[in-house]
Amino acid sequence: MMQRFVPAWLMPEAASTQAAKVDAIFFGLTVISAAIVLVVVGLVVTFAIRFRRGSKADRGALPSVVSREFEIGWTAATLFVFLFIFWWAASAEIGAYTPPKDAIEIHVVANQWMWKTQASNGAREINELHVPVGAPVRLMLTSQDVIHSFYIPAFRLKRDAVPGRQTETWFQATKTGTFHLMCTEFCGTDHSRMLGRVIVMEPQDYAAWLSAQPEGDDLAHAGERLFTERGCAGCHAPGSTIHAPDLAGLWGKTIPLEGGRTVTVDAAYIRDSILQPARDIAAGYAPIMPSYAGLLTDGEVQELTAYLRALGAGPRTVRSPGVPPLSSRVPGSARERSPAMVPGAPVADTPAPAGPAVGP
Amino acid sequence: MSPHIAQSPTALADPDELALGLPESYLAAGHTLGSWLTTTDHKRIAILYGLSITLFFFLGGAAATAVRLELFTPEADFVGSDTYNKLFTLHGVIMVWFFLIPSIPTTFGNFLLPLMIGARDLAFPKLNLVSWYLNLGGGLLAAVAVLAGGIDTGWTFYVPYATVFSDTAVSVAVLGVFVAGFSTIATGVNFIATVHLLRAPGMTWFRLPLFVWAMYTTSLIFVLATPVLALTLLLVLAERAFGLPIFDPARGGDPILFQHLFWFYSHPAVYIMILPAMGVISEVITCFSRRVVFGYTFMVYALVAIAVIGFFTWGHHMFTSGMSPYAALLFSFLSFIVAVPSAIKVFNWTATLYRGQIGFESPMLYALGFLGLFTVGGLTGLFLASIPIDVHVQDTYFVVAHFHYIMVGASVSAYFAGLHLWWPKITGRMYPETWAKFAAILMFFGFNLTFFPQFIAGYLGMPRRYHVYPPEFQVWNVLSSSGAAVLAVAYLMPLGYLTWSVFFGARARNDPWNATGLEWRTTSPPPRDNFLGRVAVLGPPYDYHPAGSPPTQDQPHLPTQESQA
Amino acid sequence: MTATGEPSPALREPSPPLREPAPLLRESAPSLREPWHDLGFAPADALARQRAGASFGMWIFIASEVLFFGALFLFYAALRAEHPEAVAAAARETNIVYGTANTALLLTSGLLAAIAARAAEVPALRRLVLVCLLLTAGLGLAFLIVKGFEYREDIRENLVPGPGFKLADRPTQLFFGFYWFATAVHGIHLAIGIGLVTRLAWKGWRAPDFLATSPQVEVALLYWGFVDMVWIVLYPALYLVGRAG
Amino acid sequence: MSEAPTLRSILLRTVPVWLGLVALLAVSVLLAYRPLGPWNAALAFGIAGTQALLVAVPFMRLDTANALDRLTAACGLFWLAILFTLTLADVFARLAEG
Ligand code: HEA
Ligand code: HEA
Ligand code: HEC
Ligand code: CUA
Ligand SMILES: [Cu+2]
Repeated sequence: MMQRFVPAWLMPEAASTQAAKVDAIFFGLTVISAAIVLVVVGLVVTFAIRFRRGSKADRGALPSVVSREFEIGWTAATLFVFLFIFWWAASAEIGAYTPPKDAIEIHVVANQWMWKTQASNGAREINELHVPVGAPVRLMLTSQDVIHSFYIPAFRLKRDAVPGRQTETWFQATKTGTFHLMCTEFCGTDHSRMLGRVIVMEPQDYAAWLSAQPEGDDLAHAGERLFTERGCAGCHAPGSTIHAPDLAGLWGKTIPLEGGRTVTVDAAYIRDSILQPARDIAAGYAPIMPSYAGLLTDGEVQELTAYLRALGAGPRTVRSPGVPPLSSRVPGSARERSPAMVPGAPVADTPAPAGPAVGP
Repeated sequence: MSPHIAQSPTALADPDELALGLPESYLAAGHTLGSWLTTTDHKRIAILYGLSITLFFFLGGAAATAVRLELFTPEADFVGSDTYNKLFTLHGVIMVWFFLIPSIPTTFGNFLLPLMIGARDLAFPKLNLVSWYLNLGGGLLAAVAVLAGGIDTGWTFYVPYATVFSDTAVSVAVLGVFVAGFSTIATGVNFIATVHLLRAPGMTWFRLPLFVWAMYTTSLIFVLATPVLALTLLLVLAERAFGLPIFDPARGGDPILFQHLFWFYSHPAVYIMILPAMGVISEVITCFSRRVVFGYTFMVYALVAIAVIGFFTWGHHMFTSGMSPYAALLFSFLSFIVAVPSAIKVFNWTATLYRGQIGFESPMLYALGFLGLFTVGGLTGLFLASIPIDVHVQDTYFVVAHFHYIMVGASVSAYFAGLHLWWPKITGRMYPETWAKFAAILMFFGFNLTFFPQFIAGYLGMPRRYHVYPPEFQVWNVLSSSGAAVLAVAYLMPLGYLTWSVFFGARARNDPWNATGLEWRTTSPPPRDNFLGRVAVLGPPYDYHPAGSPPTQDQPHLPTQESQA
Repeated sequence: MTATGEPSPALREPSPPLREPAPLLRESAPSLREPWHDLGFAPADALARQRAGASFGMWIFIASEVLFFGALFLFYAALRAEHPEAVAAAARETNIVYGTANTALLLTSGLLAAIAARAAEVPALRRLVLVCLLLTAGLGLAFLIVKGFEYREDIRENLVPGPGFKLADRPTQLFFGFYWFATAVHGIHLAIGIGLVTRLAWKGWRAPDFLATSPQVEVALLYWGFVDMVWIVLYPALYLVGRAG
Repeated sequence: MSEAPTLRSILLRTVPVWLGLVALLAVSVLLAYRPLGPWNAALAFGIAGTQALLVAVPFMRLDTANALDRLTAACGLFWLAILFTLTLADVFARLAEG
């Protein structure tokens, strides 16, 4: 509908199911507002000219009943219009809250100043997101430092990534192509360069792209580093003097716990073991493992989990870190691929560490 | 004088009719710097505020100029990222807390509130002076923060960025805003007590000029919203300067809670910025259309309703923050409700023009501009209150355009309208009307050129607080930056001709606009004690024409004629 | 007023006898201050109005302070909703003996302040007022001293958030963030109150009719009452959580 | 403000209130050690509210204050209620979502 009335350069590209709805409401509101502005400005200008000082217009007094009727009239009319707009907008919104059950799940972790995405099928990307057209995609966002906001204008989609919490939203792309991904919550120096792109592909292309992805490598590498850095290795390494379980090969096993219960080792269990070790004690061990709650970010827990998973899943050796820095298989060098829309923007693949600052 | 004055609804001698031997004006009561810095005269304090506010306006404006200069091209070619971030933060912080929030209340409010209700001064004159010093102290702290390297958090100080990550002078700036906050609380206490207890005999609640009502309702917000901001800023300070865990999510804190606390203040604060403007506009429109304001009682109820309901809507700034969807719907609904009284006001102003004797002196030009710009700004507020649209345009230039339409297009225009309307009363001098008209028209066009393109850029998806931006948005930014240049000229003009008029302007009559209202029933400038004799009020305000008869042909005396007289 | 808001002669009040522009009454009642001296009332009425003005002003300020501390308690409420166990565990670490003693001190000072405020209206009770004021301030001071001891103990026990904090669970530190912040802010308010009350006592001692005429007495004691109330609510928030079980 | 108060009348109007305040304090300490589940918090703050009321009404003389002062105090509480209700509505809704 809009295309008929509004020139293309005045409308942002619309590439999701939600975009069409938003545009419809926006268009409707614009029409209503334009009408109101016309009425108000029209009346003001007419009165100003007709009743300009010294003009011959009739200036008889107003009948004294007029005022109250008018007031009630236009109050009611305005209220009615407002309620209508609210209802219209709210109903579109309510429909958009719950994602369909079969949605592809994608975890988004934001940090200063890059986006890391990981699909439930393992594909990890930086500042990029590949999705198939026509399939609902559910995003679970979090941040490792400050608040960021995940914004894809073409999808009319925005959701803040809040540290310490997980927020959710979803979309369904309706067009293939490459679209802007931007950060819209002020997050520091390179806020305006925290950009990326969303690549919407035909389902078969997407499948091909996906199968070319190495699985979860980067994450596991980072986790491996953390494992020594944070002192896990001190207890869990095979040669450690402390009596703690060897974690290699643990993933997916069912292990006995103190008190007779058993548990299957999955991401949730590992997360609990790290953050609340006192809860489930592995049978035969003392509850000496310290809690890492607050010491590890969500992203780091994810990385450790990936590492432990890699230890358990494949061969026992993990490839040494640093080989493929980016998991994306899009042609071109990193500079061409990354936030290429902004001239002169650095490629934020290796952002400067942004530690907590001590300010004046 | 005219028969009109004889019907004036006050039992107060018109100074024009008095013999000579008028008491000296408040300006003449002491010329030393000390006599200004220790004054408890509300009129002098208003002048003090006027000076500091002008300073801050141009400081904020200079930062805006730098921002617009940088955004002329998509690349970073003028300042670096960190500098840019500091520039818009400085712009927002200064403009909001040190210019617009105190602007009308502390200048015209201070000067006129006692005059309009027939009092000798505000209820607590010393507190009033303290309040100015607090304001100045806060401003100086903010200035120190700028000298100490600036602040880069945005005017919203969102955590954890502001508490844990930013390495700029946030603590000092926050302290500055905190101190300035107490200044406005003091002003609010003073205004409320004054309106309740110092009205002249016969000045009933429903005879108060709408400007006084606007001051009263604004003060309610001052008193009830500002403390929440004060506490929130203290919490930020505690976390940042003393390392206490408060909002830091790494230690279990809740950054969304900060946003609730911040917006509980800052949404009502936007009504602090618009209610006084509405008061000024009501005075100007009746005066220059020579008509009693249409629907006076509804105008009063609307002011009160905006002030009260305005407290219920703050969550509309947090639609995308991960707030619960049910809360979001509730806040969206309440945001629509608060717009209804604004609509009442717009329609009533329009109806006041009907069958008037409309003159186009500069205050009226600003007021007419206000009507259009406020309507556009307010209606785009409704776009933002609709959740699906807000999800798209939140933190884009659409929002920037929305609030500049209201804060600059409407509120700053109203400030200039009031400045021109009451300039003769405050200084005793007339300003050059032709220049003033030209500046008003230039401001209107410069304004629209600056900010209308931002609506489009915003809907196309240009995020705010962006130092560099995708090149497809450049055309809109070029338009906007050129508009800003025009706007800068338009704002510099009054600075010039108003200063000129203080020294060289024609002497003003006591009631140059032939307006009603007690403030015109005294000399220009008024004496220290405000009135010559005791005030009693006999009738309702805006007595521009006897009931049942058309507006008198009585027209404002054109200032240009005055200068010859 | 008619519906259009236009004045109609019929509705105008019968004009009161026009008062002569009288010379200002500034000298007539010395304790009347600037804007209150010329309201056209008899000096006694004007004085009463000035008094009413002062306490009204104070009540407005108190309403403002209610929101100030209200926001603080909101922070607490959210904290407790989000981390109930951590709050209970942390609150167990506060020293209930000091806390309860302090509450009793402040409640008693509130009694003395209330007596002083009432007695101040009776010139004959001037001595009583002075004694009550001094005791009020003294109890306030005692509160601060006890608080000082409590702080010392808290610091010894590593209850200052940061590295080496006594409890392991992270959000317990949030509770102590609140503890230090809230007690410090309340302490500052109390110190201001002590200053105000001491000043009253001093002035009342120097100028015999000060206490009976000045609106400052009422104002300062209202403020004292409010600071009292803040502590009354802080007390269960800080000391009574997690004591059972 | 009516008849000039005497020492006796003053003490009669204040000391019982103080006794009540101290008694409530004792009760709230005792109750805090009793495991009552969620009632602990409710009782503790209920008692605190009563105590605050006792300070505000007889001590700060809201009972004899003029209507304006009472209205002002009520306004403070009303706006506090807005702040709490709407914020906690969101906080609890978020907690419920998990
Ligand atoms: C003076 C300042 C001021 C005023 C008065 C307003 C008034 C309004 N504002 Fe605005 N607003 C701001 C200043 C202001 N705002 C600022 C500074 C921000 C950004 C802060 C930041 O993030 O930095 C902001 C942001 C902002 C947002 C959040 C945007 C976002 O960040 O995502 C929202 C959302 O709902 C909003 C809504 C409204 C509404 C509904 C009104 C209403 O009160 C408007 C009511 C007026 C009218 C509606 C017009 C007149 C009516 C008629 C002519 C009637 C006829 C109409 C009909 C019959 C339909 N504003
Ligand atoms: C009262 C409030 C107020 C006022 C009056 C203004 C006035 C103006 N604002 Fe402001 N603005 C805000 C409040 C206000 N703004 C707020 C709250 C923000 C958000 C900040 C944030 O994100 O945190 C904002 C953000 C903001 C942005 C977005 C920045 C970004 O997100 O990256 C822009 C961009 O165009 C802008 C432009 C302007 C312009 C061109 C004016 C013009 O109207 C200004 C006109 C005045 C002048 C031009 C002064 C003339 C004088 C001179 C030029 C003298 C110069 C002197 C020397 C250099 C010595 N403003
Ligand atoms: C002080 C020694 C110590 C350190 C340091 C330590 N652990 Fe442990 N960990 C233990 C012990 C002992 C157990 C077994 C008892 C239990 O389940 O709590 C254990 C159990 C676990 C388990 C559950 C294994 C099972 O078999 O149930 C996981 C997963 C784990 N640790 C991961 C980590 C990670 C990741 C780190 C570092 C971030 C770490 N640990 C640091 C001592 C330690
Ligand atoms: Cu990330 Cu802005
Ligand atoms: Cu708002």
